[in-house]
Amino acid sequence: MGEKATIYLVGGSQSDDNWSQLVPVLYDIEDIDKIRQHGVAGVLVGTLGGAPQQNVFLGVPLRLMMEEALWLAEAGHAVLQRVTGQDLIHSLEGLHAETLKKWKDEDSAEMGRQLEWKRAKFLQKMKTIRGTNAEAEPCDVIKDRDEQLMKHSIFVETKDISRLAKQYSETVSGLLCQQILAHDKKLRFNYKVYKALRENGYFMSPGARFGGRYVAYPGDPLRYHSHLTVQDARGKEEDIDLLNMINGARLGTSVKKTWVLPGVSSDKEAPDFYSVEWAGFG
Amino acid sequence: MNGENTALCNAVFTNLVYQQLWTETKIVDFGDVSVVCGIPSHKLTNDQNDTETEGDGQASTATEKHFVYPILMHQYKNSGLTMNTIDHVFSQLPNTLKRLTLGIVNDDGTIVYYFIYKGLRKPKKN
Amino acid sequence: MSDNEDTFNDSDVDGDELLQDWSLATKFIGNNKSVIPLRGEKDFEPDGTSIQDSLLFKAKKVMFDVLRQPDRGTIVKNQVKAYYDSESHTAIVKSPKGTFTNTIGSPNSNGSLTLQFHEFVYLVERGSVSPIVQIELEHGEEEYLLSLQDVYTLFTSQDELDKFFVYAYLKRMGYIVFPADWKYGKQSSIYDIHTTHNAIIRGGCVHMNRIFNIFTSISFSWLKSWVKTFNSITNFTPTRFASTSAIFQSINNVIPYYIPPKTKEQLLERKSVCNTKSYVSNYQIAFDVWKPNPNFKKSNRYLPDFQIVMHNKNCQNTRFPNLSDFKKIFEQLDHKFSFIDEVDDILEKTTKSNDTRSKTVDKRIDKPTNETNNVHAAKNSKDSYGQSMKRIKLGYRSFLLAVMDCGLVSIIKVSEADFGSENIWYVPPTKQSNKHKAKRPKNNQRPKNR
Amino acid sequence: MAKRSFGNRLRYKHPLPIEADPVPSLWRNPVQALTWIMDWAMRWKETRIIDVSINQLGQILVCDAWQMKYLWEHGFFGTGQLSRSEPNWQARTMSRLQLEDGNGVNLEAVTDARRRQRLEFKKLRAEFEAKKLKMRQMGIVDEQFQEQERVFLKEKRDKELAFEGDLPHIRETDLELIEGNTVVQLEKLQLLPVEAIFLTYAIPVLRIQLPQLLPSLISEVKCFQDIKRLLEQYVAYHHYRSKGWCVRSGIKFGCDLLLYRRGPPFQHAEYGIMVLDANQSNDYTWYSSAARVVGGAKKQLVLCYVELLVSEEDAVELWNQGKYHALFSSCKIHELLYKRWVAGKNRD
Repeated sequence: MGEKATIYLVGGSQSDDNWSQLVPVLYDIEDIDKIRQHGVAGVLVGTLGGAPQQNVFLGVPLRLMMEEALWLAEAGHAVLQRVTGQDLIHSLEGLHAETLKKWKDEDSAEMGRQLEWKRAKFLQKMKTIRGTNAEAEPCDVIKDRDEQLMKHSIFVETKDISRLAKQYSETVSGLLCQQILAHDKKLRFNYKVYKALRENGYFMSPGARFGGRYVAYPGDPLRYHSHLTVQDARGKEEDIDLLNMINGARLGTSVKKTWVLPGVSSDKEAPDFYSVEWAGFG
Repeated sequence: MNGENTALCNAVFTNLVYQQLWTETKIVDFGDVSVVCGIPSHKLTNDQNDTETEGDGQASTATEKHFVYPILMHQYKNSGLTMNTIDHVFSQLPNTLKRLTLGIVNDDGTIVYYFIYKGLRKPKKN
Repeated sequence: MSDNEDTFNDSDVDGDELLQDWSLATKFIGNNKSVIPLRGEKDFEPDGTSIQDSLLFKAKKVMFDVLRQPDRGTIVKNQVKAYYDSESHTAIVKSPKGTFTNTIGSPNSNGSLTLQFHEFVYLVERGSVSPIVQIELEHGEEEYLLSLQDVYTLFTSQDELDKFFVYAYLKRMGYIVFPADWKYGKQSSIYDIHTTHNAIIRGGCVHMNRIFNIFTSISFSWLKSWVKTFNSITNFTPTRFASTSAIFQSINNVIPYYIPPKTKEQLLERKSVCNTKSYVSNYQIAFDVWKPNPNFKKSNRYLPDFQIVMHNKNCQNTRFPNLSDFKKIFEQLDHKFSFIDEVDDILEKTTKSNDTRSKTVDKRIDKPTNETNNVHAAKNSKDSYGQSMKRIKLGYRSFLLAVMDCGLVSIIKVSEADFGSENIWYVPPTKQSNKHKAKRPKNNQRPKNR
Repeated sequence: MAKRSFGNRLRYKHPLPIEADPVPSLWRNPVQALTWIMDWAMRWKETRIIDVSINQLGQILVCDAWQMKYLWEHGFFGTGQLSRSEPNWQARTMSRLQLEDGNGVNLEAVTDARRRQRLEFKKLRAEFEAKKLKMRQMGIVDEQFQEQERVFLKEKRDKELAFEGDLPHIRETDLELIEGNTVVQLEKLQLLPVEAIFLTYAIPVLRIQLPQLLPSLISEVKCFQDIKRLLEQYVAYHHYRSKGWCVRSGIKFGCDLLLYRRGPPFQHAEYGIMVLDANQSNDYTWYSSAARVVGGAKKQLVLCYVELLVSEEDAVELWNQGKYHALFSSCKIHELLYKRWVAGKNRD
């Protein structure tokens, strides 16, 4: 396990050059844990195998906003890997028979362990049932029928993580990060805002439902309430839609979130923020 | 200060004195920015910062002066308020001031008030 | 579990956090230590105490423990293999079994089942199928079991991912979902010819009625435009009015408004008008959605309950629909319009009203209605007022707009509304007629110009 | 509900500021009947009875006490500049200064007292929080204490609504208001621009004509952009008024207009209207925050699109030529209901 988490950019094809529309995801729970320690929580989007009939608790993959992926890469906490279906198929086709055999052996070894464990459990059970008159039937022999049942009940898992990924992914360099930003002005503006907030200790999550670009938490969202609804970054010379501001600030007051207006200027790296709340009268 | 500005300040002034019942209310010019200053009739906020400095919760903010910057909001045209405008207003006011009150004069006859803080400000805790 | 979804959404309305409370997750996943704060018991901010730190540590542990459980898969006996085919970007289940086959996949003549890519990923995520790729080696074909990561790598665009998220979101809630352009089997259409047939078979009365409707709508709009021209030429506004209704009527015809189709006949008429224009829309219906129903047959589908259109709010090439986008979406719709039943309901309850425009649901025509007419006259005006309100509130054609924000799904129901056709004005009692304290105009009373 | 009292029904009998008078029976009162018809045909009856002034800020004001009352009682037009809606500042101030027996409890005073009480509650909660933090810093988690806190705060919140009749002290400024045993009327009734247009053009009760009113709102019209918003807002306003809705400003709930069945004393508004132009497409957050504010107040959000049926140049031309009727008639209304859809609640 490397120090840096690996973030995969999916949803593209080899011919694509607009990388700002790629989707950053993680599959490895250790990596998810790592980036969480760096203040990036992300959004779980996969069905949870154990409870597939609800939308409240989801599992891997974890989806990030592009801002998060870029920040983690820039801060040196993660590497970005671009992957496409074509590359995957290509590397599958190029697999050596030995590699494949090695993996197959690993799989059957694991299944073997499962079977072993099941056998032991079975024998244990037999012992407790027939413990007293053990001489009637030997309790260390498993009948074919039972053996068959056990084999059928071995669990075949669909693993989260790919064995092949290393072979088909292409590392995205810092230069390409800049290219992603160059493609998308809105993302470029918002990235400045994201970065400033993150470096102020905030955890961000997508905020459209709450009427903003981000909802910002003062620490891990598992433990803390969110504090801010942050609007899309804007030029400081842009008109403020007062009705929209009144809406946001009114809403903010009732749900205890400050409505934050971030302004960016091309000559300054750091954005300026104004926080707005209802005054409590009028 | 132009005529519309004076009229705008007067509208907010009247509203603060006679509807919101503020005291020590007056219109003050800071450079080219005019604001209405005054003291609310009762304590407005008791966010955490207030309670922390107040010790046993005596209403100290009630005597704190508020600076209200008036702005006109029409159903049918833009207000012209930008972040640059807000920068400018802050730059003219005493530089210890962290909070500006925006007095939005609507064309339906009501005036609504919003606080604007420089930078990031966490919400009231309670 | 659905209760969770509900409270979750209610708290969304209350502005509560949108965050998963993993201590509840452990309830139905097995691990039973509730160390994650219950809703509303989160802290305001970090306070630097080690107690808070340890609470956070435990909360994270529960979450990661749940995530680490290897529970995506099946036992050997129940294993269903789905073979991904990169050419067609679909997967084939050679020997389909399991309940999912009722509502997922397109059956082939050889008994196999073709899964569209989103169906494939969804089943893989649930652990219902094992994702396999067949690889050619020198000594023959080998089956390779893909991981979830490999499967996600196969997505070709953000758009496809977004659609998948919405699909999975609805499937997890039990809905039956198929792409709107799914070619398999038969699907009913509200524009099926038999509705017109019916109308014709019903014969004289109904038919006359329809013609009459068209006639009145034409003549009415003609009258309206005539009054408008008259008014604007003469600039005539009376200053004395015999009744409050007359005052309202004098201002009622100034602003034209759109009237959505409200009956099957009107839908058909609209369709024939719109078919002649060729619409190119940026917004296509992505999915047809049916409420959970064990009797659903995918080979012969009744009208869907909902239709979904997608919008990614962060994509630089897309925008939230404007009016003409909305219009084009509405013209594409073909699902169970609940207002048609509502119109039936209303007709059943009320007596025949003066208005003939929107009251052409043929089934009801032969019902005796006249005898009740006078008896309940007073009550009816009140009822019809309530029904006006109900029609406004329910609206007419509608669709669901699924808005994507970096993997989070919000769904909005957008319906056509018609405030213009309902006059709800209040008529004060006059000295002459003090029998009724307050009156409302009769349902859909058409303003008549003097 | 007290809101539907008989008194209100009587007071707000007329939905519009022109009262209808039925045609007298030609049989019994032939002379009166003929006069009525003459009146109708010759438009002799004077309906323009309200004086308005427009100040520097473009505020359209009614100052006469009777006229203010008349407009409020006949369809809820305008807002008192020193009140939340109905112009009742004078009465409120008199009861505040105890110049007459306050007739019952004044609603705005109750709201204020409630707000203050809520602050009190919040302070207590903050004290608990502080105590909890101290205990934590000492490494103590006391379940019992937390339970106590919960019970106490709940009790306190339940009591919150109890009204305390404390009144603010009298200021020097207040003394200047007193004239004999009454208070000078400082309050004016302000009309929304769209209300003023409606009361000039559709229900002619203001003593002003559109060619005077409109230029005082928009001095020079060069392009469609100059009149676009006002035109759209008016067309929407007229549309709902003409169907019988009581239409008021939506600023309180972050939308353009609010629709009441009869008016604020009778029931809460049911619909919040956002007026958009046909080509408008905002960022999704704009719709979602509007829907949340409007929805949070148990109202339904309506997107009211205004489509221009003539070219923008023609519209400007019509405006500048004073052909307002033709201009308004060239705008078409399209309405959409916008509602959050919850997957868990629509399955059966």
